[in-house]
This record gives sequence, C-alpha cells and structure tokens, in this order.
Amino acid sequence: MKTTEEIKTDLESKTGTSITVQGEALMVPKEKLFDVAKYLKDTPDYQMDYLSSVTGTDYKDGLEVTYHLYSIAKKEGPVVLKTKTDREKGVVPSLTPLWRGAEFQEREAYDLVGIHFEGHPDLRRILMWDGFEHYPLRKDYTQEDQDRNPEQF
Amino acid sequence: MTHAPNVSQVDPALKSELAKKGIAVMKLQELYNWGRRSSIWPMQFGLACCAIEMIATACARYDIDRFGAGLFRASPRQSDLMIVAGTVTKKMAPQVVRLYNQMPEPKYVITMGACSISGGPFKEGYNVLKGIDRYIPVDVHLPGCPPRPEALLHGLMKLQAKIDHQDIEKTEWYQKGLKREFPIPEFGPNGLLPPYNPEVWQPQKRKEITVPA
Amino acid sequence: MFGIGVLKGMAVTFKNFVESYYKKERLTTIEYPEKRLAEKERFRNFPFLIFDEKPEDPRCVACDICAKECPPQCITIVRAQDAQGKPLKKPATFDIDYSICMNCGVCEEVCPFDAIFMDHEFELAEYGRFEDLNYTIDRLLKPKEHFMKIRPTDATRIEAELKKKENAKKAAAEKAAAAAKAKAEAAKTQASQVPDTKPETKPNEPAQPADPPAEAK
Amino acid sequence: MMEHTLISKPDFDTQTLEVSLGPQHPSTHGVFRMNVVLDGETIVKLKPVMGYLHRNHEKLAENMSYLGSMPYTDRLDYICSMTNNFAYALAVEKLAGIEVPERAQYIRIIMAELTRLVNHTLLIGFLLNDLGAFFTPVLYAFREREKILDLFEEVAGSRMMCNYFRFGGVKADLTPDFLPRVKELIQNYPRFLDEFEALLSENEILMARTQKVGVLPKELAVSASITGPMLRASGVPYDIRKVDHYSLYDRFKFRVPIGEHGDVYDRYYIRVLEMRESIKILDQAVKEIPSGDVISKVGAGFAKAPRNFKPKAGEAYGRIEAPKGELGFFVVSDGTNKPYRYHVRAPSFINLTILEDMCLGHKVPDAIIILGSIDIVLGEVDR
Amino acid sequence: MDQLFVHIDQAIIHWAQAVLPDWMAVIVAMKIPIVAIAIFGPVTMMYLTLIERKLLARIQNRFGPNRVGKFGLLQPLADGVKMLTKEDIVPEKADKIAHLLAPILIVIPALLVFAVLPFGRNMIAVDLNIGVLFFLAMSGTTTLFIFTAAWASHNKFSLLGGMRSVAQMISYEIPFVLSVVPVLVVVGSFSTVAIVEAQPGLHWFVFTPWGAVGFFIFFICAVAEVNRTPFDLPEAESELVAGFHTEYSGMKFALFYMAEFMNVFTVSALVATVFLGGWQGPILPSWVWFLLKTYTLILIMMWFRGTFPRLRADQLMGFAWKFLLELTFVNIIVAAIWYEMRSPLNHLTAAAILIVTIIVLFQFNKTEIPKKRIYKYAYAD
Repeated sequence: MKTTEEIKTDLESKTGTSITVQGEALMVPKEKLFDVAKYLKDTPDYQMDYLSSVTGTDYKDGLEVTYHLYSIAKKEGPVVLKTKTDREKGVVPSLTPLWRGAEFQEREAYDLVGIHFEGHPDLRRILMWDGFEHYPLRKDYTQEDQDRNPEQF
Repeated sequence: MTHAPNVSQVDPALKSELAKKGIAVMKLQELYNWGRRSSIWPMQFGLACCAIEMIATACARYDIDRFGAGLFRASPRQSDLMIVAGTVTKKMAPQVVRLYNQMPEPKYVITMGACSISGGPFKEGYNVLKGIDRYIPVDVHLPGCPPRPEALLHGLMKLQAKIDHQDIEKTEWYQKGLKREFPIPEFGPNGLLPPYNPEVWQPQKRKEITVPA
Repeated sequence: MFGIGVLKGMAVTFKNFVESYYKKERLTTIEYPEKRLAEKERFRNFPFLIFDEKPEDPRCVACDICAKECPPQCITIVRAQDAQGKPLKKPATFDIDYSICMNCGVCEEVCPFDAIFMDHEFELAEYGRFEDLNYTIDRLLKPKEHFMKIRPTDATRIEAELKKKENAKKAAAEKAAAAAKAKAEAAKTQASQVPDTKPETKPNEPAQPADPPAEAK
Repeated sequence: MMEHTLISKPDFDTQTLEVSLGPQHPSTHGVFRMNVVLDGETIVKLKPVMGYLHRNHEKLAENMSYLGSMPYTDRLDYICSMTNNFAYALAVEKLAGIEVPERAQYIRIIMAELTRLVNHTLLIGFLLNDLGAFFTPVLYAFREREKILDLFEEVAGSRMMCNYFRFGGVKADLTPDFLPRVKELIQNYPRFLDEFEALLSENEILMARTQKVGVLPKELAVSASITGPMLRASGVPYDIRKVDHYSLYDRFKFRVPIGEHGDVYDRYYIRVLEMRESIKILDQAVKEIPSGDVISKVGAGFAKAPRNFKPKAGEAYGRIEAPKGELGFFVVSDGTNKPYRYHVRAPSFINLTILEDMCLGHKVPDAIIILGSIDIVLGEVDR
Repeated sequence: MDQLFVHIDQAIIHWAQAVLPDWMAVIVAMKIPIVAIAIFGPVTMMYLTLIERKLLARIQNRFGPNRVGKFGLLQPLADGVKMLTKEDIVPEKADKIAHLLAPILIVIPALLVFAVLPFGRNMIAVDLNIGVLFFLAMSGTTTLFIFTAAWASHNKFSLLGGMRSVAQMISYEIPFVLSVVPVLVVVGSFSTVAIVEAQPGLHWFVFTPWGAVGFFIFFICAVAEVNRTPFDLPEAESELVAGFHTEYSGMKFALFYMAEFMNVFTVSALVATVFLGGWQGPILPSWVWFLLKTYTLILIMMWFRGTFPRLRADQLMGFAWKFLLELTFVNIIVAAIWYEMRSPLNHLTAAAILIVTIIVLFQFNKTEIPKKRIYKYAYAD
C-alpha cells in the first residue's frame, strides 16, 4: 500500500490537480474530485472499489466532505479524500455514479449539514421530515426547546 | 407489591361464606374490571431498545402471557394497551397519536423507559419529543433505560391494580356520547406544531430549589 | 423427499413440548412476583446516596462533579449554606430525575468520595410523572449497610479504602499535632529568650476532611 | 436482477395499489417505512422512508465528553452493545494513541464474539417470524440470548446497555465464575444450533420461500458498499477481522463462510455458519486468556475523570467487523475535551441502499423477508 | 355409559310429553339438540383458545396463562367479558352494513355445520342423507363472508387479505371435496351416519392405501380451509398487519375468532368421521372416541401452528393445483379398483399405482422443490 505522499504525487501527475496533504487525508479541489475518484477506482494498482463512509463536517470557513475509500479486491487500507466548499451554496459533485453506496450517505450529508451533491439521483432529506428548514448539524443551529447549557464544562 | 383486592361493596362475611361454596359474588362493575384486567392485549408496537426488552418479557423466561397479556395484537383496533417502548421522535409523534386514537375505548398507555416518559438520555436532541405525555394521557410511567423485564411486569401489575379500582360511573371513557379525539400534531419548520396538547399536559416549571435557611 | 425436513421440524417442537414437563432446561419461566431471579451483584439500576451514621450528613460533599459528568444531565445539586451564607460541604438539595437517568453508572465511577452508588431496586413504576419520578435527597439516601448487603465485594473494597484514608488522615493529624507541639515548645524556649514575640502558629483547625484531589476544576 | 415489466397486459386496465408498509408494522424491525406500489401483489416501486428513530446521537456527542458518549453507543445498535463500544473505543484509542493491555484485548474479543452469537440468533428468530412461524423460533432464540445476557449483566452490570469498554481497556475485571460459565455455554451452544437447524434449515417451506428470492449480485454488492454477512453471502470474501487485523484476531484460527447465490437463504445460512466460527474463537480465547490488569494506567485515569481527556487535534477512523457489517467511527478532535465532529458509519443504514433493487418484481411477503435478511436495527439506521 | 346422552334426551322428551301440551312437547324435542349445540359450540371455542395458548406456550418452553383462575381456566371467560365491554369502532369510510353483517354471517355456517356431525351412536342432531355435501357447502360460504369483511373495512391490508383468501379457498376447495369422493363411492351414501357405520370396529378407511392418501389430502385441505398455518395467508400477521379482520374491534372481532375456532373443531370432526371411523372404537363409549379423535386432530393443527412458517400465495396454489389435485384424481380411480376387484393381488396393484403416482408427481415438481446447499470457506486455515 503506497504512503499518502506517493499517492499524492501519483494523483497529481495523472489527473493534474493540486492536492495538499492534511494528516492522512488528501485535500482535493471539488472541481477535480470526480476525476480523482474515478482514477482511484479504475486503475488496476489502486482498485478502490469500496467507498466506506462519506461524512459532511461544518468548519468555520466552509463545509467539508470526507470520503474513506478501501479496496476489497486488493484488501488495502483507507485512502481518505477531502473537499471543501463554501457554507451558503455548497455544491460538491456526487460520487453516486461511481459507487452506489454513496447514495444514502450523501443524502444524509445534505440533510444534516446542507451540502448539495449535484448529479445525485434523488437528493431529498433522509432523516428529518421534508418540512424541516434547517441543517441541524451545523454549529450555528439553534434548537427550539434547548434546556441544557451548551458550555457544560 | 401484593395484588390489591377488589374494592367491593358486598359485605365481606356473605362473600367469604359463598366463596367457600364456590360461588363468586361481585358487582357487575367488578366483573367488568376483572375481565379488563385479566386480559389486557398489548399492541405489537415497539420503537427502540425498550421494544427488545418488551419482546424479552413476552418470551420464555419472564412470560407476560401468564398475566393473560400474551396476545400481542398487530392492529390497534383489537388492542387495549399501548406500551410506548422507545424514543418518541418528533417525526414519529403524529403516528403514535394517530395509533392511540385508533384504539377502541377502554385503552391504557404504559410509557416504558426513560425516553418515552421525558425524552430520557436523548432529550437534548432536536428531533426527540420530550415525553409522549405531551400529546396523550399516560397511565403508568416505567423509569429505566431499558427497564428490566420484571420491571415491565411490575408496571403491568400496577396497571392492573389501577383498573381494579376504576369506577365505571366516573371513568371518562364510559360517559354518554364521548368523543375523545386527541389532535394530531403537524410538522413545523423547526419542530412540531403545537409543541404540546394543552388539555393533556401543562409545562412544569422546575420547582425553584429553595435553599433552607 | 419432500416431507422429511417438515417432519424433522415437527419432531423438534414435539421434543420441546414433551420435555417442558420434566426437564428444567426446557421450561425456563421464572414466575415473577412469587419467585425472583437471583440478582447479579454488579447490576446497576438507579443511583442512590449513601450516609454513614445519620441521614443528615451524607458522604456527598456537593462537589458537583457527578452533575457535570452525567451524560443526560439529570442530577441537580444545590450546596448548603450555613447562617452567614458560607457554603458548607453538604448538599442542600440533591435531585436525580429518574425519568431521565439512563442507568449508565458514570456518576458512580467519577465520584471521588464514593458517595453515590447504583442500586438494585427496579420496581419503580409510578402513576404520576413529575412529583413521583423526581427523586429528592430524602428518597435517595440509603444507609451504608444497604450498600454492603447488595454489593458485598465492592462494599468491602471501598470500606477498606476508606479505612486506609481514615488512618492516613489520623496519622497525618497526629503528625501535624506533634509537629505543632514541637514548634510550640521551640517557640516557648525562644519566647523565654525574647519575651515579646507571640507564638505565631495557631493550633490548626480540627482535621479537615480530605479536600478534593487536584484535578477537580 | 429481476427485471420487472407489467407481466401480461390484461385487456381491462388495472390500477396499481399504493401501500405504505408503515412505521408501525409487525415485521419492519422497528419504525421503518416502505412506500410500496403494488400491481396485484407484485412490487413495482419501493421507496424506503427512515428517520423515525433519528435520535441525534451525533449532535449530542458534540457537546459531551468523549467518554460521556460511550453509554450512547450502546443505544446505537441496541442488540449488540458491546461491539458498538468496541468500535468507538478503537477509534478514540487510534486518535489518542492509547495502548490496551493483553488481558483487556482478550476480554474485548470474548465480548465481541458473544455479541455476534446474540445478534445472529436473534436475526434468525426475527427472520422466521417474518416468514410466519408463530414466534417459536424467536422464543428459542431469546431463551439462548437470556443465557448470554446473564453473562453480560454479571460482568458489565446491565443486560443490554453494557457501557463496559473504556479507552485503554475495560471498566472492570471478569468475575470469578464468568469463564467457567462461558465454557459451559460453548459446550451447549452447538447443541442448540443443531436443534435450531433441524427445526429450520431443512424445512422445505423455509427453503421454498427463501431460495432464489432477493438475489444480490456480487458487483452490485461491492459498489453499494454492502458489508458483513450480506456481502459474504454474495460471494465476496471480505471480513474486516481478517483484513484489518485489529485487536488480537490474528491469534485465533477461524474460517469465513462464503455463499454463492446471494439470496435470502444464503444470508440466513451464512449467519448460522458464522455462529459456529464464533464459538471456535470463544473456545480458543477462553483457554488462552492471560492474567494482568484490564485497563492501562492512562486509561484508568481518564475513566476516573473523563473531562480531563483532551486528545491532540486530528481525526481518526476506527472500524470493526460488527455482526451487521463494518461499523466505523470517524472522530475529529480540535484539542478540547469535546469531539468537534463524530460520525458513525452504520452498516444497516448503508445495507438498505439496495433494498429496492432486490425487491422489484417480488411479492409483498418476499419484500418483508428480504428486509428481514438485511438485518437492520433502527437505532443504528437512523442514529 | 355409551348411550348416556341419548337416555337423558329420551327422559327430557318423556317429561315434556307428560307435562306440556303435545305441540309444545314436539318443539322441546326439537330444541334439545339445538340447545346442546348452542352450548357446546361456543364453549369448545373458548377452551380451544386456552388450549392453543397453553400448548403453544409449552412448545415455547413457558407457561401459558395461569394466573386468571386456577390453571388459567377462567382466561377465556375474562377474554369474553373484556371483548363484550370493548368499544366497537366502524371506520367512517367503511361500508357500514357489510361491516356489521360479515362477522354475524361468518358464525352462522360455523354453527349450522354442527348439525351433521355424528357425536356418538345415534347421537346426531339431524341425520341428513346428504350430510357430507351439506357440510362442504356450508364451509364453502365462509370464504364469501371473509371477503365481504375484507371489502367492507376499506383498508388496503384487509383487501389484500380478502383477495388471498379467495384465491386460497378456490384452489383448496376442489381437492377438499374430491378427496372425500372415494369414501362416498365405497360407502354409497352421503350420510355421515352411514359412513361411520361402514367402518365397524377397527376397519377405518384410513388403513386402506387410498384411505391413507385421502386422509393426508383431506387433512391438508382442511387446514387450508380453516386458514391455519402454514396456510394462514388471509390473516397473515407478519405481512398484512391483521389480514381481513384489521378493522374489527370488540365483539365483532370475537365473532371472527369464534368462527375460526368452531371451524377448526367441525373440520377436524369431519376428517375424523370420514377417515378415522367417527365414533367406532373398541372399549370406550362412542362419543368419547369421537371427541378423542377430533381433539387429536385439533392438537396436530395447533402443533402445525407452532412449527411452520407460512407458504407464499403462489407456492400455496402451486401445491394445490400441481400436486394435490392430480393425487385426488388417481386416488378416486384406485379406490374404485380397490373396491370392485376384491382379490389381494388387485389390492397390491392399487397400492402400487398410488406410490407410482406420488413419485411421478415429485418428478414433475422437481423445479419447485428446493435443494440443500453446501458452502465454501475463505481463509480456511
């Protein structure tokens, strides 16, 4: 299994994108995400055919999506991809055409953190009811009947 | 908790005298109460972890069937007891109230587990209703997370004791032309509208903790 | 052949039916109200406060650690104050809302004073919600013997630790008293040479209960 | 994959029937809803609706200490609480770099395999209940589950919500008569499994109802991130205990059963075989368990005062082979004692992605048992 | 002992003729069997529910209801009292009249059918010479009322349940009726009393090859007729919530429950009468034999309920059309051969034909019958 550095250089050369390394993750600009993912999935020496988890996170300066990719064929460890998008109209290309497993997880990221995945077959709220107008997992979400003080410690 | 004897107005001497001869003397109301308490059919209705504990109660080791309450009816029309076992979320609350309305009238509710009484460990969640007694009247509260199967049996026995002491003239569901329809809450932008059913539940200000002088 | 599997299945249920009359392992029902299951020692249902001699002074010193650590936040403590309003090391009110508690046992783990433990009592069904299920301090307090009865091994271990702490404190107290006496003589001999210096070391107050360990915020 | 076209175009026009096998239904394993469009009894369209048990576990975890959300992981998949603790403990130990002593690792593996027995036994019981057997298999399954719950209660203190794992080990050591009772359980369990198989596996009605129903091809399973017994029933040999070599699973010899057809019968029988493998692991673990302390010095300190546990900023993704599939915890810390982001990769939530593909063209009772064979628990699906 | 109830009956009639005017005495004479059935029917139903709950409980290693009354004996009474005091809900979009009529109409055939059952030697309410035909006709109508109940309650699940019950009944009615034909051919009359008399001592029809196959088919179709596991599709609990009686509460639901259990009793009684020699039996009095055989068949039905999963609708119908029906046709021919040509050689040929047909039918249904599978292991170390 190559180290993250080798994967970075390999990807940059093959798909011509500027990738920065964050700890174990590779921060990929969202325009190039689909090509990088497609490359990782199809080339024989990676064969990342299993997308384990998609997580949407709300940072101060924007929304971030983290993908954990594994290879079942070669039984190799995670390649972690990350993309960043702005908070208001955050749009990230959907990876459902590559991996069917991303469908529900992207709907959940949309429902709870508010990241729009363009190219997703049917992007609807999955956990909250449709009339709910907020994105509850954002840090600035205020709940209506909160009787616990947030600064517990 | 010993089972409370039927509160009967027939003078006890005559009653015990006849009982020795094998004749049971009781008022019609006690017969109704006895019939209702000995064959409570719970609804096959489980929400979360407490539902697994409720099924464990219906299984071999604890056997709720001994109390006559073993027939878990799938349809609300044929059940008398609704055991709200698990977290009632705001998305599920309308369904729970609709199910309660669909049950035929002498119906009882046991809120099993901390979540259905007060939202329990998840009460800070944005999608969690802080207790089902905001929308429907509840007969027995059963704390615990999840309460042991024996605790559920104890709750059932407490409900049976409550039914024994019910007086038909005064109970609410036996009045003439009663229409007990609890309004079903709608989904609002940030929660349920109305947040609670005023006739059934009043917000309880946490008692000001007075520091003893 | 088509029927064999079906017959085998019926044989299993028939065996269960027949054996349930004479084999104990095939009839596992414990008829709850009359016969009860032997309680496991480590079973934890709801917390209770412990007091040594009198219910008036529980072991709890109202340090509020358990209230902060409790995941669902169902403990509310108000510290007692004496006449002049100086906070005492005793809780005035100690409410646990049994309708929120999730029996997780975190309060028992984090309590530095071994003042709160998990009880075995589970027959707590109530009719009312607010008045019946919100346990105030008088309903929570239970004697030390109750804890010894329900959880013997934990109780002996904790008693041993408390005993050790007591002896350590007494030893420290004697040492401090001895040191104080020694200092007093030294001061007296010094005073006899320089009569005007007052002895500055006051005999320290009676043995302070062990104050909370350093980490307490 | 069963391609569905309205079979024969009858000359009289038929209407499709829109039924919601709704949140309250005897065999949806909790509050799960399927909006089904029926043509006669054949399913034309099936849309799962979830969220009826969305208890906001991830939002709560964001303003609670790391150890404070350990009891909440019990309530994620409330049938296997020990494996949820295991996955969360692994993730945070990877984040904070805490070592776990050997005896604790052995105890963790024993608890994980016992939970696998409970989960698979219950699943088979509930699957047979969906098939229509009047509660008998469920009661036999619960009779065995009670024995294992006694062991959990004896060690951890609670039947279902054990809250037994701590970062760096486990909360308390085993009680003296725990290991003998596990040995006794290992003797009796294969006998119960043989009886259960005699009642079920060769039962022609069961085989007729479940074979060639809900077939999941291998490629669709891999691309839809299906994990666990469902993936192995479709013929993909992927078991995280063998791939990730987490904890001490390398020391135990056990095999991983693989199915070929990927239908409901394969998913049922794979779980029976997996139970037999788990008994083998338990057998070896109970014999070789070393003595020693059960929690590392650092871990015990944090267990005593969870509010002082401040891991360095960073993120970690720990995953284990939970009975339902790959259960992963993605924890992002920003240096304070509360996680910045806490995401649970729930196997049953993702295994539901292809429920519609498997059910198209089948009848209503088939859809019920296909859902039953996916083995979902709503606490984990909706988190 | 054997004629105990007959003597009581005669005594009451004599007393009535002595005391009452003769036209009233005739009415009383007619009334006695009616009163007997009107009491016996519901009481068997109540205690069958208790027996079923306790038997299933014992299969599942637990006690059944045992806290209401001595051994739970008052449990059915408590269920009855509770059912009477339940509110009776009629959904507003339901068809009111049909919703009300369905439970009433379903109990009528269940009670009527008791008239034809020979409880003991000359202990039969009405000795119809078309007894069996009457029985089959009556039990056929229950399907109609199940469908009216399903249609009237305007509920999707009950509609599905009703459709299934119609499909199931049609496919199981024909083998149900045809498997009795050999017995009627041999006995030569429809009357149940004649059938029982044609099986003296231990010469029950079930011990002949065609009788055994006939009994197997008749019993399977009886289970299907009464909608019990593994054929309980109309009120399939795990799929259709509560099948056709989803919308019924209180006493209406109790009537459905009563009709189901009375049908269980009467169908088992008929199977016992036709194939197991009714009240014929060596020592015990005749009505004891009759009840013994009927209750063993009922216990077998309850045993089915504790063991089997449910067949899917198309498999259920496939089993009826592709297996049972052909078997009944061949059975009729074999019974004819068996009865006409007395010599033992022909008896063997008849039995041989039957066995050959069963094997041939298995070959035809090869594709349906599932096969056992063997599983490989990865990481086999």
